[in-house]
Amino acid sequence: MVFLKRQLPLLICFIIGTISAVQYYIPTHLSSDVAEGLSNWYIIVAMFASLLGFVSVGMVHSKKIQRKEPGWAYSALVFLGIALMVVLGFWSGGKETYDDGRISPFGWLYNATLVPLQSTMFAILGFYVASAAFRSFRAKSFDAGVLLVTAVIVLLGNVPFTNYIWATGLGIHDIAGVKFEMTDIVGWLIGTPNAAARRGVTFGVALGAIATSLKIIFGIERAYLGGGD
Amino acid sequence: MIRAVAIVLLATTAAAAQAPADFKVYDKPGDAGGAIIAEWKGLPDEGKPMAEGGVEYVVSLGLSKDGPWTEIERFPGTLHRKNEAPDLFGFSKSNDSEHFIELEGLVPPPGGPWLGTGRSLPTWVKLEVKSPAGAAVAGPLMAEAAPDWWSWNKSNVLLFILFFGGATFWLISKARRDPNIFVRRIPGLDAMEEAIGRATEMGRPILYLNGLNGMDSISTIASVSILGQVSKRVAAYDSQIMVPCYDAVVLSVCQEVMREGYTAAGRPDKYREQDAWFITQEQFSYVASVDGLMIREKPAACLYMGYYYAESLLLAETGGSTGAIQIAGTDSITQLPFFIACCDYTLIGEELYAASAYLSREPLQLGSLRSQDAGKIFIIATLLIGALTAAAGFPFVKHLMATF
Amino acid sequence: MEIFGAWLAVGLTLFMFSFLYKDNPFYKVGENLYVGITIGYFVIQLWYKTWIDKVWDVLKGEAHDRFLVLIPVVIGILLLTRFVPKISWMSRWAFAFVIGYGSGLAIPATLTTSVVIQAQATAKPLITMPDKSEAAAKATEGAKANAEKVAAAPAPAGETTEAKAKREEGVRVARYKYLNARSQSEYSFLTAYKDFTTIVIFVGVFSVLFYFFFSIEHKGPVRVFSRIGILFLMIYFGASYGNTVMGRLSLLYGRILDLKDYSRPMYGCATPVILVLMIAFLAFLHVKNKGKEEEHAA
Amino acid sequence: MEPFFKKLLAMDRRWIFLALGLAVIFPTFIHLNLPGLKPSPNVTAVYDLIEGMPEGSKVLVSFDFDPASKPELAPQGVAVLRHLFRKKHKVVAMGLWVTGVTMAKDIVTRSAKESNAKYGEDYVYLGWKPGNFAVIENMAGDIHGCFPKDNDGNETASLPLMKGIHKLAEFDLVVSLAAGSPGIDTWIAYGSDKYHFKMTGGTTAVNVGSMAQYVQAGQMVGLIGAMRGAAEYELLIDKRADAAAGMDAISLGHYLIVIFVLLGNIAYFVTRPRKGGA
Repeated sequence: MVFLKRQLPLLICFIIGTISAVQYYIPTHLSSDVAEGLSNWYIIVAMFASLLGFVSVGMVHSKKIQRKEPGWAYSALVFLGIALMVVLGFWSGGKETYDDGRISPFGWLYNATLVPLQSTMFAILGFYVASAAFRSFRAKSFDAGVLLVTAVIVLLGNVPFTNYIWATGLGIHDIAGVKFEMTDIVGWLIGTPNAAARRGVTFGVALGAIATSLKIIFGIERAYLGGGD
Repeated sequence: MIRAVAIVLLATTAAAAQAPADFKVYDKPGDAGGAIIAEWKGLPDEGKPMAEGGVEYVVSLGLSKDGPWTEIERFPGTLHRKNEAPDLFGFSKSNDSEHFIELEGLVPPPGGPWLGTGRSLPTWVKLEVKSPAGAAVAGPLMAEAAPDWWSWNKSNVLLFILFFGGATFWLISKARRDPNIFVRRIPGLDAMEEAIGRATEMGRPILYLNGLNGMDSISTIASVSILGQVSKRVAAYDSQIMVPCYDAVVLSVCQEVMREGYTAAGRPDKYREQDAWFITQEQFSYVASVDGLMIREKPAACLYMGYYYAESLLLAETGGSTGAIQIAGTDSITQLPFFIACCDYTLIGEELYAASAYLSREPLQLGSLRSQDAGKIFIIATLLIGALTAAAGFPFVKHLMATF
Repeated sequence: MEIFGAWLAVGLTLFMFSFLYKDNPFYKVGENLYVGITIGYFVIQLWYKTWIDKVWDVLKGEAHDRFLVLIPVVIGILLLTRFVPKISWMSRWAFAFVIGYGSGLAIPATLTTSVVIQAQATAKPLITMPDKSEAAAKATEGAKANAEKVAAAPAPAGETTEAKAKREEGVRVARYKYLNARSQSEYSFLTAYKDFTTIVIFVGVFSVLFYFFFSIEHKGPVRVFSRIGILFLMIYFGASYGNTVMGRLSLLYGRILDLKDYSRPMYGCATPVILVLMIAFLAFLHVKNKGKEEEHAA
Repeated sequence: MEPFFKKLLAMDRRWIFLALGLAVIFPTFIHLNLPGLKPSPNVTAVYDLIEGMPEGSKVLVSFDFDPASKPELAPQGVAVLRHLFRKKHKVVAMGLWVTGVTMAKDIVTRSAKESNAKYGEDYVYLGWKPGNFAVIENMAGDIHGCFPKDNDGNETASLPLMKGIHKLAEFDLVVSLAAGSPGIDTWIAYGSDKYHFKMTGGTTAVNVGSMAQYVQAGQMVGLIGAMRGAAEYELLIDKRADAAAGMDAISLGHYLIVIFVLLGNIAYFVTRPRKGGA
């Protein structure tokens, strides 16, 4: 029993992990077939995982409705959304557009609801970049000051009008042949110190990720199994 | 005058009639089968335009030594040089003057095994050299295409994994013997304890998010191990935690990990399965829900651990507006700036992976932190040597880092 | 149908935007519908794209290994044992599959894209050796002649300010081309500047790596480097943040453009009508709640 | 002054939202036309190409994006169509993305109406067919076979403009406005590389980097990048519209954020408790 509960999962993890890592080095068709097969398996398993999620969402909200908890009517809207999509989806055979190019009811609902909802949430980000900048770009320390100054330079430099004032108004184009317009300054900041720091972080992240992966494959990191027997 | 031209023509004919040296045909190494390679040394005048005595190469295939021949490609002497394919020929200087051509799509023998596992029909390759003045032939030579079982040109990556993996396991076993390992402070993690304490005092919950990646992502795995440590402390302080999930597998793993945390803290009775739940699997509807949750429940602390996309700011800015202590940890390079701006503490990149080692202080985990440091020293050294040798005109370290 | 779609889109857009004011019934409606709609959408996608395409059609097919597809189905069903506490441990096998798959793939992929390729890009010569070849000198010479020719061209009579600005721009571009060519054939100020940039990248990568040392105490030279590393990180955070604003504001502008589009009579003036109705309702709610509060106070 | 700054620091963030909202909405009603926008070489290349073609050239415009990328790519489409119609070129429009079919139709119809272009003679909207790259290969052989009917259900063969066009290679230019794949890359790999027609296009900000390689490799002429590229194109055809207004709105937004940051910092330093002070 302990084998089934603890060792077998570790063994599965080791075998699947090794196969998917080693496959990178084997060029044969067999190897790429295995890789493709595994990724298909993963997609199928993920489908059941989603099913697990959907059932639990259904349970959470149906409980709310049953018990008439405050705001239960909003939970009913979740079911309304699901029902609308599922009914129109099956009705349209899962296609957003029919083969002759006409848009299906499913595609219509997608365009009328999901598209505006997604892009509105994205647009709200526009407001949030402003308020977050106001609240957090304070020169409370030297480091914070560096962050603030860089951000302000980039913000200004990205506006064509600032560059117009800088280049045409002030007449600054270059220093001894090194281009020095606002856009060049922004380009340097993005392409040089910013890129260097990103690269440094990327190296660290990669090493951490590889170490973690190795620990998982070899069963050293097993937090995901939870406790118990 | 006319005689002079004739002499020049004769001279070029003599030069072009010479067949290329070292004509070879062989199975393409490190491939899935079905391709062979032909290579030969270039001729001295091949770089010139045709009219000035340059050459044209014509490669033909046949299934027997005597043809019939199918012309595959015809190209001037300036093309198909070996230096275009360092994955096959490396970086040798002589590649600049040698040619190759890859011949793909070879057919298996009738009734024989499929090319993915078997060899192709014996295939003959003939190379003709043409110039305005004359022609010469090399070959025909025969080769069979076969699948290979190892990509040798990816060995550099493999070597690094072996060394790094070896170092990791060695340092872990060392840490087991001597668990007294120095780890530098990570302020965000020290603040976590404080945040949990504050939540208890205020009688408000803690919100913990695992990011938007699935359980197959290293960031999520790190996040889940941190959740284990956090739930231990939450149980000890008798505080409350909310874990809305983006992925159902992550949800299940979170429930396991939290149960384990509560048990380890001696409070298995306090564990409630409904503290972690699934919302939905679409980025912005998930965020819309979590934002609503934050405004309504007003958590005392928001912990964002894992991988995030554009929604990072939507979460952190809303959390900030409710006055919660916010601690983020992500290895998402593009979203770090937003967490830095909005959160009180942020674990940057690798610090996310270090967090569970830091919190648990388990020797196993600490040992792997040391191996990561060793990896960094190795990278620093390689870069230094690479830059210095490159400046001195020896790019071999850079060539060692080539990926194919 | 098109008009109804427009009203739906505008309504949902404004419902979500209303969160900027505060949490309110409109937002709650939008939020919960959104969750439901995405789940419904996923159900359909999974049914057709995964279940039908990857399982059902394969099983119905002729392939000799078609029954292999039952393995992931079984693994998937194991996940559902979560609902039966007694056997829920079986779901661990499925976790193990998912996690093992991800970790295995991550190792070579991360190493190649995040370590080796990045390292290759960093390990550049810190000091450029000028290209002493004849071709390089010739290129510089040509660029120089061209720059002089462009600069010497007389301004046409009655030149507009715009044309003048364009001509001057042309002179500058020619000069930059010359200076750039010269920086390759001899060690000039521009070459020094380019080397400086390479060195800055080098120092940046190093010092940030130093910042991440966990098991070494940050004192002495390590401290100096990790301090420099922090400064680089700050520039990265500031610059990346500032650089993202453009994209985010474009999306906001796009949304507003759409709303403006839907204000046209052909869509029944959806935007202004819904906006006015929402504001009226929120104002009503505000007054009503205020009345309640006062009652409480009394 | 101090009380004012104290208030400023504690300001409700909704005032920022309001200010930003107004700053972005304002230029859509009143065009500011801030100077400073310079057409980049890649955008100019697209313009020069269309400008230089003889009147009546046949141009295929493919709308390969969905509503999510509308803010960036629709203004590009409008600007390019305006230019094409102004030069009296013949336009055939279509799309490789299912989700963009109606949106593309709206863009084409509106631009055509404004330029008094006649359906069937000056322009045609074919719509969408499934198959990604296969559509392109199909069109290379026989457009009428691939699209027997246009988007509105008219027989393609009955449209006067389509009578003169049977194969992809007969187009003088193909323009792909793409938010990803299928898009520019697909048109190049399955179309222009094989059948040798001229190719150009536009893309979103995130894709500019990966698409620019095709310009460098000479596989396409010029590239319009994001909203900024669209604004530059509007400048070139001297008809400032949505993208130019958008650039103004975005510029105002940037300035507003900078002003808020500066005010916030001034307030922070003024109200900061001083050393030794009370």
